[in-house]
Amino acid sequence: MKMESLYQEIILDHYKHPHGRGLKDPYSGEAHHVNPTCGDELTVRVQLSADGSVVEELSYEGQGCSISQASASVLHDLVAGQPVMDAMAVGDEFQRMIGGRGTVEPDEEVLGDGVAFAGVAKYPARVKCALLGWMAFKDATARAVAGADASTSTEATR
Amino acid sequence: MKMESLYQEIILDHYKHPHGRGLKDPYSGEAHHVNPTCGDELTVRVQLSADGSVVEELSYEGQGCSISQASASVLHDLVAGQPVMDAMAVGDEFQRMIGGRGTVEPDEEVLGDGVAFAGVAKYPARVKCALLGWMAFKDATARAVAGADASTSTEATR
Amino acid sequence: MGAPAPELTLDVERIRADFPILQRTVRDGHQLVYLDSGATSQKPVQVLDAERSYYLRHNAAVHRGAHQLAEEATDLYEGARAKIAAFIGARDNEVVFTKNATEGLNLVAYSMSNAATSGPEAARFVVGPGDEIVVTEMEHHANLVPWQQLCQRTGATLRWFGLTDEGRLDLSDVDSVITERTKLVALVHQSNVLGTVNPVAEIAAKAHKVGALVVLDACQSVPHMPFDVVESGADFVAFSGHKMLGPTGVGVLWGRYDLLAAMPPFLTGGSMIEVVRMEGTTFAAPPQRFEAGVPNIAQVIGLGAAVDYLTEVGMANVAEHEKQLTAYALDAVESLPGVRVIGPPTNVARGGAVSFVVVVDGIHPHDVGQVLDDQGVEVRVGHHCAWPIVRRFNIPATTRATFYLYNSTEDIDALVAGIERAQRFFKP
Amino acid sequence: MGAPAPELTLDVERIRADFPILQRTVRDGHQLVYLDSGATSQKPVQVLDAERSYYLRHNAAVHRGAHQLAEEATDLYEGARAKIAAFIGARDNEVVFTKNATEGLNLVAYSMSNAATSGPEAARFVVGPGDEIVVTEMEHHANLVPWQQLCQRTGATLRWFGLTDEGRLDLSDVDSVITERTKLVALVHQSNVLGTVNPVAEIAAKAHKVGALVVLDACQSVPHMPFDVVESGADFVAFSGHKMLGPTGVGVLWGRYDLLAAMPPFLTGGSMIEVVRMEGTTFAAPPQRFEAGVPNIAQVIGLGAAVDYLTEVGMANVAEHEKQLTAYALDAVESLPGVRVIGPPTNVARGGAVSFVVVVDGIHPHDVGQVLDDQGVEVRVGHHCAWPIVRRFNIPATTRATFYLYNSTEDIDALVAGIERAQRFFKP
Ligand SMILES: Cc1ncc(COP(=O)(O)O)c(C=O)c1O
Ligand SMILES: Cc1ncc(COP(=O)(O)O)c(C=O)c1O
Repeated sequence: MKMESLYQEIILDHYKHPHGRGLKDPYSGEAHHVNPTCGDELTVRVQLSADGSVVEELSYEGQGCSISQASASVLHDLVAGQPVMDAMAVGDEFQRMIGGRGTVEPDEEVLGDGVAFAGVAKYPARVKCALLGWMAFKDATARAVAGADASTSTEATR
Repeated sequence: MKMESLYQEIILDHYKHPHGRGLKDPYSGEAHHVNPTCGDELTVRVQLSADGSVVEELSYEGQGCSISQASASVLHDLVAGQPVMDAMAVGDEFQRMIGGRGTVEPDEEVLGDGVAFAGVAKYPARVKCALLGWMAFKDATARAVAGADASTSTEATR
Repeated sequence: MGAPAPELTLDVERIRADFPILQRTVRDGHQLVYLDSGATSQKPVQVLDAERSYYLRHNAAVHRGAHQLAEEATDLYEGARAKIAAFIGARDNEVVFTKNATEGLNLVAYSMSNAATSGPEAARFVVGPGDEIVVTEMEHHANLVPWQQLCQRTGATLRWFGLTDEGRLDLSDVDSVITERTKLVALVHQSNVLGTVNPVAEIAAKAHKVGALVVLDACQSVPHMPFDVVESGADFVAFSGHKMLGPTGVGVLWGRYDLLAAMPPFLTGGSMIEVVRMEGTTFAAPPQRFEAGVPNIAQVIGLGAAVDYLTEVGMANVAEHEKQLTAYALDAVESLPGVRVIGPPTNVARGGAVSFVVVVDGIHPHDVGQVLDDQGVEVRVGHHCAWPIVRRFNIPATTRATFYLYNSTEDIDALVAGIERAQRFFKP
Repeated sequence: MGAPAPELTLDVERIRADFPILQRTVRDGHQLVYLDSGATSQKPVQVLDAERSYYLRHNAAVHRGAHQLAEEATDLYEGARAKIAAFIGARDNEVVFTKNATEGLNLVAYSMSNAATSGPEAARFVVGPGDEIVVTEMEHHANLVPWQQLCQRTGATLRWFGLTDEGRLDLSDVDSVITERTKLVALVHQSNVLGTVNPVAEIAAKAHKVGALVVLDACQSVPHMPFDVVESGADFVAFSGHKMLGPTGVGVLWGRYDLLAAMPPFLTGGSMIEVVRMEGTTFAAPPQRFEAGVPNIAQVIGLGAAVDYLTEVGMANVAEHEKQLTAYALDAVESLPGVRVIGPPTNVARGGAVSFVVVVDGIHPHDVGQVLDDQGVEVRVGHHCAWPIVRRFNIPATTRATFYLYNSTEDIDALVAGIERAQRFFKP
């Protein structure tokens, strides 16, 4: 049954019991991303360490389907407390798996619970859902690093 | 052979030896018509009687294919010197024949040499050629009747 | 469960035989249940054959060549225009072919901003600061964003009618929305999300009283009910071929001839000109003025065949059939515990779009759609290109089923079973 | 008569087998000789099959649905984009689908006038009084009238390059035509009337030196020769699918990504938005930003199949084949007494459009075309949507033969025999 390969138990768990939900202060970067096709939206905040090298805190708030919300919850688990470089690497690996049309063997070492999303790769219409939080995270971090004005700005996940 | 049904001897005669060609003065109405598809153009002048009831003179000048030029020559023969009402009736009958897709039996009494154009009706792309002079004539007459300013105005035959 | 399945007006089995795609399976062998005709309809083989036979026998550029193929192609193209005009009660020269309804609506909006730099005959189309354009909160983006943009280009102001909780237009403030400042009222005939059928004639009368033009988005009505442009009360009507059994890549803009004749061109190029000089150009009469370039010939011919097909079935029968399906579906979906229909709950002034959300235990519409898809039931999820509607109802999105002449009550049974499955699957 | 028939690069018989229309007869049993591919090309069955199989198996609205059909349709649509991008050396996200080349050229012209009321990122597209747009006297109306209209909307001035007696661009005054005032240069790659191939890279370099944008009308080059957008030197390139074995109703606008990304939208509506509120809308990234509404899905997929077909034959082979035919035709037509070729008499920097007039005993081009048609030889007559060219050469019109991969030297023999017949028929 294909559907179960998409909606892994882990995903449903994160969806029903999300980790890190609720925007936190203070934060050094924020990004608000929208999936223009379905209207799902997510705001992600990061608080980097003073030297900008570590994601001390990651919080989010938004609305969307199980995939986008569970993915944000897993994002929180994988990224909060990690060095920025490592967090970005996880993001890249996640993106590689999700965009791979089911042909990419994910690195479980790197992705942890994230591998549960491997099934999404076979549903092209859901790829953007799974990536929503991750793209917002990258954006928020880029803003924090650039020391940019951390105000909310709407930008679609492309 | 179909082509000969289009290019009747009478048409070729009028084409090679046009009647009434060359713009004349004075005139009470003028119209310049263009066939936007192929660029053929024709200026027609009419001089109506003082009471506006008779086409005393019809002259024209232009460039175009054998059909459009021969048709203008036949127009001259059928219309010059005729009462406006009769001339309009001839025009209507000509238009009915040309637009009839070859299904209309033309009235030879009314059309004279004009019946030679019956074959054009089967070539939809040439219908506008055959009508070019006639539409310009109608326009020029309308302007003369309206006492409108007789200046040249470009208008396509539709 | 809902009421027993009604006796249907149409012989669905016979119709389905003309739509081979409906025989296919999806997702590991599930029979396809296509409930997304509001997005795009399927096409009968008659339409595909009309296109193919044009290409195999008559393909040539229309209105340009004098050779036999060009004559034949032009006859087929203009013949299709005549059919489509007759289908909507219009005169041939009032029917302009576009690539989709979106282009038709943009055409009017751009012609209006072009009017400012055109001759005096276009004066009545000019809008600027102080003028108002009126739309509604239930518009598809195609009938909203072009007017937002027209306002941005010209300095005019956009105003709109809100919606009632039942998903109808809130016309309580009609006399303060449509005023002497109103230059144009653009509205949808039947909402693609709510199913609501709007009182177009009534609103058009108000608009005309203040001298405003009326643009009707008939994307969801022309395919589904008998429609007459004159009776509609509108000045312009836009719709898409692909939603009414026709090919992709073709739409129709109808306009009152006197308005089209006074309107400046939009797209410019070949075939829409009268005389061209380097110094300046004059333009052909409508409809040619608005059909620049080699047109979508095969698609127009295909749409002509679609109109033949619909005429054969009978638009009154199509409407009746959909009414029966909608009644059945509304009843069944509303009776599901925890499911809420977004849009009129009664089957009055309402067409075959049933949007819903699962409110109890809040399953996201995307997830509901995924479970349905897993069973072969193809519905649409999201904001359906009418984002302001979901904002209005304070929901993230909806799951939407839409019906057409090839749908049966079994399709709706499959939908209902799928929703129940989703509820079981996502039970907390 | 001209030279002996050359050995051709392509196996015409094999190719013709893919184009069933070429087997038909016209005008009382004459074998069709199709010499009007410059207006529109014929389509191989491979293209028709690709469209049909889309409709029979996968038809759904792209980029909107989450169900399996929508996924498949989107994959096919975006897969075609990737093929077409590869065919012209472009990145996928630089390829925008339009309904024809005309729309693509209008898109750029309207985006430029929209720039005046858009944000600061669009500033480089703004034109107004004092600015100049440069075109040439050999433009198709599709690459002339949109710029005349842009000037009318904005107050900019239109300037142009004239033509030499041989039908080449007169570039003697290039430095007074392209100046610091120039904001955009729009020109045709290969003239559809004269056959002239213009030195695009050279002109583009001049234009870029003064900071102007370069728009290339590649309608008659992309179908007929190897083409690479980057090598072309242009910033925007427009062409039509129907002239390159593809369906009607589809065209392509290529643009440099950084330019597309900064450019305001043109048509607005569904699928091109980012976030929509009643108060205002933000827009998606290119290419989606420029593809409003349900697109011409089947036609794009058909164009993808056309590109596959051309790639299989090889564009270098197509070009070589047409060069051979053109040499043969030029030679034969020029050697007819009383016939004058309009356009370069030599086969250098020149493509397969042979326009001519019968000057001795002045047979009108329309009549020549009619006699040819009577023999089954389908050519085009008139101004070919490039009216300024015939004005420039002081002729009423031309008769034009154009060639493609399915044409043979026998087709040209039939053309020549037909011209001789016309001369006999109209002898005074
Ligand atoms: C050189 C040239 N430019 C532009 C066009 C316009 O193409 P379309 O009518 O397909 O938009 C054509 C063909 O008609 C052409 O030959
Ligand atoms: C109500 C309504 N208006 C406009 C449109 C736009 O139609 P298209 O995308 O074919 O231009 C649609 C469908 O997408 C619609 O349902």
